[in-house]
Amino acid sequence: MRAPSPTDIAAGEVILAVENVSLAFGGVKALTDVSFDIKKGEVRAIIGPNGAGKTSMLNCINGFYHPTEGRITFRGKTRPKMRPYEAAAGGIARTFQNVALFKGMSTLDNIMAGRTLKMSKGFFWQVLRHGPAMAEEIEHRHFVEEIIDFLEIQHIRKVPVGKLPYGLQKRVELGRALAMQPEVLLLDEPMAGMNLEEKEDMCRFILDVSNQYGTTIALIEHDMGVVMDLSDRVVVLEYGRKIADGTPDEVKRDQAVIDAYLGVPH
Amino acid sequence: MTDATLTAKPALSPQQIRRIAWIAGPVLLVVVLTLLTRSGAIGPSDWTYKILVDPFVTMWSLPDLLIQTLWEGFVAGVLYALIALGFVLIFKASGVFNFAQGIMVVFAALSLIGFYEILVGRLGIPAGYAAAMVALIGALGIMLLLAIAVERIVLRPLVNQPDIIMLMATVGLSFFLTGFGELAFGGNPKVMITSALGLPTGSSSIDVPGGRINVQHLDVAAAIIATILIVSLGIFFQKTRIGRALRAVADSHKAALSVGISLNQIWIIVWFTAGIVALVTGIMWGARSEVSFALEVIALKALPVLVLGGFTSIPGAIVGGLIIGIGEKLGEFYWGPLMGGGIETWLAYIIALVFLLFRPQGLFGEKIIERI
Amino acid sequence: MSAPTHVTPVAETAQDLILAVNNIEVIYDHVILVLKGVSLVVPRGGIVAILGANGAGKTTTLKAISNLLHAERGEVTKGSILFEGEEVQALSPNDLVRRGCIQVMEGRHCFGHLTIEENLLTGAFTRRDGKAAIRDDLEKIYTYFPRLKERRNSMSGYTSGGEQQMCAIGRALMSRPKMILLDEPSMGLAPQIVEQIFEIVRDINSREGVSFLVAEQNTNMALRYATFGYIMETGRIVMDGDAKALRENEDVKEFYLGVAEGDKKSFRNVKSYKRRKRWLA
Amino acid sequence: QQDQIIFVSNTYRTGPFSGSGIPIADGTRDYLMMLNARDGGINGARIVLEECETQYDTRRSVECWEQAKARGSVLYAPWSTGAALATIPRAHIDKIPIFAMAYGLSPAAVGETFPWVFNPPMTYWDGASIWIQYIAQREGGFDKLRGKTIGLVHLDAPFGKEPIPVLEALAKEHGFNLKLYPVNPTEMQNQSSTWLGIRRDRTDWILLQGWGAMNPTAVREAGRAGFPRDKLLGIWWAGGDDDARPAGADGRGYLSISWHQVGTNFPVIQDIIKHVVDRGQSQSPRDKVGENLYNRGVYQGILIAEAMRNAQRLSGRKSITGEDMRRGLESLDISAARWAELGAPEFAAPVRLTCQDHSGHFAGFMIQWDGTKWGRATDWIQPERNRIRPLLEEGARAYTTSNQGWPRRTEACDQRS
Amino acid sequence: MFYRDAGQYKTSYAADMAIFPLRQDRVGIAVILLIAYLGVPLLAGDFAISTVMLPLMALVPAVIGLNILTGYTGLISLGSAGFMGVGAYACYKLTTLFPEVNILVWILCSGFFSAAIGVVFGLPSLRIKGLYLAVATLAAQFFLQWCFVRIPWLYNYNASGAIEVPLRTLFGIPITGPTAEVEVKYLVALTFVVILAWFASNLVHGRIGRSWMAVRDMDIAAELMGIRLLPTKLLAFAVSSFYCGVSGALFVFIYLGGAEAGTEFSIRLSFLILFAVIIGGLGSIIGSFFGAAFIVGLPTVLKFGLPTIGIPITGAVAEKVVLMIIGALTIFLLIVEPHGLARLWQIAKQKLRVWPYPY
Ligand SMILES: Nc1ncnc2c1ncn2[C@@H]1O[C@H](COP(=O)(O)OP(=O)(O)OP(=O)(O)O)[C@@H](O)[C@H]1O
Ligand SMILES: Nc1ncnc2c1ncn2[C@@H]1O[C@H](COP(=O)(O)OP(=O)(O)OP(=O)(O)O)[C@@H](O)[C@H]1O
Ligand SMILES: [Mg+2]
Ligand SMILES: [Mg+2]
Repeated sequence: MRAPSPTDIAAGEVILAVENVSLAFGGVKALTDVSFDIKKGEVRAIIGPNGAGKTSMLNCINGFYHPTEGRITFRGKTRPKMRPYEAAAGGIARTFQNVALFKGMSTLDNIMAGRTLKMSKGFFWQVLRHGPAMAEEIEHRHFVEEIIDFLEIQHIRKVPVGKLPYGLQKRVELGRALAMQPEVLLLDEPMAGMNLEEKEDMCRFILDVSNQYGTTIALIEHDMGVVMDLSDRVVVLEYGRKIADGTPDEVKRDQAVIDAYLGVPH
Repeated sequence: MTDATLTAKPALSPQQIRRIAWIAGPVLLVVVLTLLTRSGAIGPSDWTYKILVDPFVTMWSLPDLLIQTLWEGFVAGVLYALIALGFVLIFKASGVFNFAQGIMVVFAALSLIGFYEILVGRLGIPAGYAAAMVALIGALGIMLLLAIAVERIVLRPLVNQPDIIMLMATVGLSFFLTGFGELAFGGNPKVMITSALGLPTGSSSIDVPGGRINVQHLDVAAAIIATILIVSLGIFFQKTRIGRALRAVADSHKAALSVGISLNQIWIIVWFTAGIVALVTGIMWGARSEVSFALEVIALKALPVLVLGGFTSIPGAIVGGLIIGIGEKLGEFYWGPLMGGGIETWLAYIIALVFLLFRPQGLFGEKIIERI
Repeated sequence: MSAPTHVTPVAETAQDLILAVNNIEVIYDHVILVLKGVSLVVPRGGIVAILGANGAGKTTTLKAISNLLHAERGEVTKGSILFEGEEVQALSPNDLVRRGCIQVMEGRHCFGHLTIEENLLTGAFTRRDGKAAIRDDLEKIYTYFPRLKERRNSMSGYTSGGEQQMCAIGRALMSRPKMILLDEPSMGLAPQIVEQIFEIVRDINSREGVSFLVAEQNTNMALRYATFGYIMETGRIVMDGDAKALRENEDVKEFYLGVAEGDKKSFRNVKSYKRRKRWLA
Repeated sequence: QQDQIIFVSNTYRTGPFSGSGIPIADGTRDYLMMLNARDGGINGARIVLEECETQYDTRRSVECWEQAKARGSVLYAPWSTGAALATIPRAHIDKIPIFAMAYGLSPAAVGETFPWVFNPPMTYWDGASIWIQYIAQREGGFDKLRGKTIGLVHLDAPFGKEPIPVLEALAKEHGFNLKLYPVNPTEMQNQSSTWLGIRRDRTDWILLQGWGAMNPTAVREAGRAGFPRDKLLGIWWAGGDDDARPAGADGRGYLSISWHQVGTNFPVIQDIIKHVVDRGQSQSPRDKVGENLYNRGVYQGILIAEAMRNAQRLSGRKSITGEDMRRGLESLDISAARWAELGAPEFAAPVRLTCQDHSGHFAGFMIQWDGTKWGRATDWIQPERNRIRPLLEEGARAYTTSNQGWPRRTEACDQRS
Repeated sequence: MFYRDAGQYKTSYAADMAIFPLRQDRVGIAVILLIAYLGVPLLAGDFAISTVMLPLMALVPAVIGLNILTGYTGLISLGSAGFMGVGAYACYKLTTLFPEVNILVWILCSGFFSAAIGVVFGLPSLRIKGLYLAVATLAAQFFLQWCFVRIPWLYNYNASGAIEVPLRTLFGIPITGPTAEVEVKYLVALTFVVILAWFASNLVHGRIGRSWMAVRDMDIAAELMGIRLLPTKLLAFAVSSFYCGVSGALFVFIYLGGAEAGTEFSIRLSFLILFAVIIGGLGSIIGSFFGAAFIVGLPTVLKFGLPTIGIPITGAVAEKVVLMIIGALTIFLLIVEPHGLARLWQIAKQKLRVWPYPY
């Protein structure tokens, strides 16, 4: 397994830059003047106490919220009022803190739904479900089966996801995001509610994705062990402000971070 | 203050600009139209004139009719609000869209008349106020029984099901009640016992500029009763512990169960209250024409009122009712003839639709939470 | 793993058990068998943890106890559940709350359209001891979770995941229960808060004698605070014992605590011998 | 096996129009049951009456047609214009005559085109003619109509729009303004804007082509709007006792067209009371017997029974078929003397149908509500047959052109009577 | 016992993605088709065909259509009857304007008119959701119904204000109009139903169907995955209205044979269709058949069936009792299985598969 070395990162280009982003809902300031960047291929962790604005940050990045101030540049392009589907088309995929799977659909269909953007055969062929449409369907099915194998969820292929236990739902959600073959993968607490073994699995999946594909990953997680082990760089938010940014070791020793978040030094 | 500080501040926020545009637009339109008609550019036979000018000219020249129209709209609005109120109560308390509210209105009114007929016709109690009151209590009893039965048989087993399933269950309920009601009371229309209940029946004419308007005492009574009902229910549900529990139940059955809110008890309370509202509605509508199963379709009119005001808001029901009532009467009266009349059937829905486009949750509805 | 034999904790005798679950079987949708004979007990004033992998049936067990299964089309088909010595299967969830057994559901379930404070107040719905007492308790919750106080007037639907979790726990505390069923309390909470929550659990437990049954993935934490633990796997209890004993067990150490051969493993070097890698192979 | 004549009759005792549907159904049923009880049927053949409930819904009416066909009914009474329209094209195929008494497709009166459809004793177009004649009488002559405004408050459905073409023609001829006030079925009980419009237009006379719950509301709204009730003229279907009664005192003076008497002072009604009602075999409450729409049901029963009698005579059989019934209807002839024989002297005008004329343009009169009951208000008024008949023929022609392949009449004309 | 998936290995994804992966299911479908095409016309009487099968066939497309909108895309609509009306009137206008073109073509084409109108009324769905949208679709229902009465051009200025279905033939055999045999009409409608159901099932199993369901289950997440909400919802509206339109044309041309559409395509019918969708099972094509059969068949069966088994009710009383039974049965069904008859069907199959073991 190849972990990117510090030099790689230094040399890496910035794929996503967040500049002076602020976000307010009425009186509530979810984010205040946050700036950081994410470089190609790295695992970037975002941590911070509850309500610090981590999820809101991800929401800004993929266009679900629009920052009240500041701007976000993705692959050199800045779009002030980006719609979520534009972000997706641009190569940003994500998972959600409160699992947001399509509850009425099976695991397979959920992951296939992640391929929607890559499918192109038109309405006419879809109606017939023969010829090109079927060929396309099979081609993507191959791809999806790869993901299913990879995530080891073969046995629940046809189970409606609403009935799956929480942990598996999170795994399916990861699968759905992977199916989009994203440039940047945003993971919002992918390991919440998992036990150790499952966390280990999840870590392995994330690392594999990062290594094999070079997919850039932004990760929100409360398990410090995971964050410290996995990430290349960490940004710490508190009350919507950035209080620290650096490698895991730097952050871990930062007094502000210890006070605000860690409680005890890890 | 220097020029620098003035220019540094953005002149107007986008919101202010929008607000100004909203006010300035119509004013400008009025000015332009006045100028155009004065100059003779558009004459009485033009479409633009007929649609944009003529109705206002009529309003101006026949103020008594305008006032009468507004009054009729007001009364209709109050009555719509009453029906909508029944829906709101149940929706607020359980997230159930009670399609059976319409038939409950008919059912309540028919039980009232049925009891009265039995009391007066079979038991020989002298017709009048006393008998009417006893019948009223009987009808309330029926509504209570109905509430209990609905809770036991329909709602309890359907806890935590999606809205649309609950909606269909109430459609099933309305089928059942329609069949049962027609079996029990017969399909014949009945005359409401208006005077026995002590409701006024006469009318007065009031002088207004340009003529006189006619006001039915019954309508005045309806407005007063509806207002009292709505205000007291509003207070009850907003300010009490039960009120909070109701809103919790509407949000999530499951979570409400888990904190120990007794859905059963709440539902009985709410359905009974809705039954009372249905009875009042039945009396008022029945007194205006007659009580028959045709009255059920009136309940459909409550739907635009409901979405306009917001499904969960008691004040919304009244405001929505008034907007729809007055809006549709004005529309039908002044613009309807241009389209061959009868636009009242859909005008209310279009008005509601237009409002919804700006506020998808209705005027007073709870915000639709979109978060991820 | 050890054989699924069930050993009743020696110290407990029937009368000081607040909760006893005897050999229950649960079926969802009339066809899906999820719990296959689960028994467990909670002594009065104890903190008992249920551990186990995803889908083991922890949540289902808790829901069976609090009678919330009906709302999900599940039913207990065998066995019995005794709360304070009485069968409770026939009771409605609100009766159970009145008797002092409340559940904090997995995945928050706050009332989205109510403010945080209103959410907390609904927790006191079954209480009859007057406004002042409720006020006091509200203040107490706010001292436990200062973050909630800051957001007290926000609709809970708009608050962050962790804030909702705190709200859900606080709401349950508001009912002054004798026993709380906690389902994954630590999920989505910052490490500090997790610690704090377990401190609160211990605090309430020791000061007010409230019993806890905690389903938790964070084995480390759970075994640190619990007195007794059960480990579930695919609908069965596969191991149980004193928290301390479990902490010492080698299997538990390796599979649940992540300390093998005395060392803490790094997540970067997860062994994946049993895992084929077919990622675009 | 006893001879029997099967008659599957549409009714609507439920739904929004049941208020009008129930008394009519009761009247017809009670009369036919009375024949069975008193005379043992018609010439010894018992009448088997099956009610098919439609709720005034076309879909169910079509189902009832199938039921009539399957049961071998000799007649189909659609009791709704929609049902009549849906079944008219099938009558000659399934050989069941359609009997739409004073409703349905008006041009169906043209027997040459519609040999299987009968709509005595008059069509809505005759009704319009009667209305205008009556107004002219009250105003003091047709020339006084010029400049007057006459409004038509009508149900916004084919039934309600039926009289419009004739009224328009009459308006042109007599120089009055015709104003239309459609009332949507969902707004039947919510007519305040309609009546505001009437007030604005200063309409002089209002014609009411309403049905079901629409009528009582209209009468009451007229009172509320201060419109003189004796200038409110209902079509015959707006003449139910339950249409006028709910308005209470406000309804006094309201007029409606009719072609038969009200009340129980006829031997035939007495017989019904004796043989059916008093034996508890009627579905009608005792006090509703003799009301206007009840008697209209009886009137229908008499016409049907007479046609059955004719059919038996023409075919020489006791159990008749639909085809026999058709011939029986075409040769229907109830003279004043026959009315008396039937126990209904002066009950209605004589009726005589021919192969050409299936409606007859028979006379009607106005009845007026005195606050508690209907009473006859005018003498007989004859519709302008010569004016209406050509219009009907034109309508029939239009029907055949829009339905290409409409068969020519092949049924022989059998006018023995 | 015969219903097992054991031993049937799928060797390709195509086989696994087939709509009926089990051999028994495929045989079952073939048998059903055979019965529908041969058994029913040969064995069932005219009465049964014309009072049960014809309305069933006419309504099934509308139920499928609404199921696509409500069951698959999660948009509740109460305007289906209005869209059916559009189809009926479009077909009437088209066939009277161009009588030489075969009526079958026009029945299909009328769907497109309905689809266009559907798209217009679907526009607000981007902003308005849930029951609010349901009420907004009522605007469509009432407005369209008003148009049918108010615009005489639509019914060719007929004095009666109604559509009269003209005689139309296929290969010289009458298929619409009074002289058409019920069996012929039935076969025509059946063919439409089979094809439309097949198309619908193809659609919902593919990419488009998945986008619809994604929007239904969680629209925000769907958008974040690159599914554009407005086009997806509008497509659902279009397809749904298309089905409703064809259904409306069939309803008038094949079943009723003439209608006073103002009252026929009323809100009542809209509710009935929604009813069928839910009873049948949201998000299930086969459920649409069950649901339609329930609403069409049950009243008729009860009304004519109860007297034949010796329960002496007829006429109005029957109607009332039937209404009560339907109401009660609906509630009962929803309690037993909120996911409708389709789910009961599935559970039955599931039990059969594991038989004789309970799980
Ligand atoms: N409503 C339901 N219908 C059908 N099956 C269900 C339902 N809820 C849960 N299950 C099944 O029951 C099993 C146990 O689920 P449960 O939620 O109790 O697990 P858990 O131990 O709490 O897991 P987690 O740690 O992920 O929360 C799972 O296999 C799940 O698929
Ligand atoms: N749509 C919204 N409207 C109002 N307030 C919001 C909205 N979205 C987020 N907030 C507020 O912004 C703050 C940050 O929320 P966010 O969800 O980003 O936190 P978080 O860092 O993800 O926390 P957690 O770790 O608990 O998930 C919270 O206080 C929340 O209440
Ligand atoms: Mg978060
Ligand atoms: Mg769980």
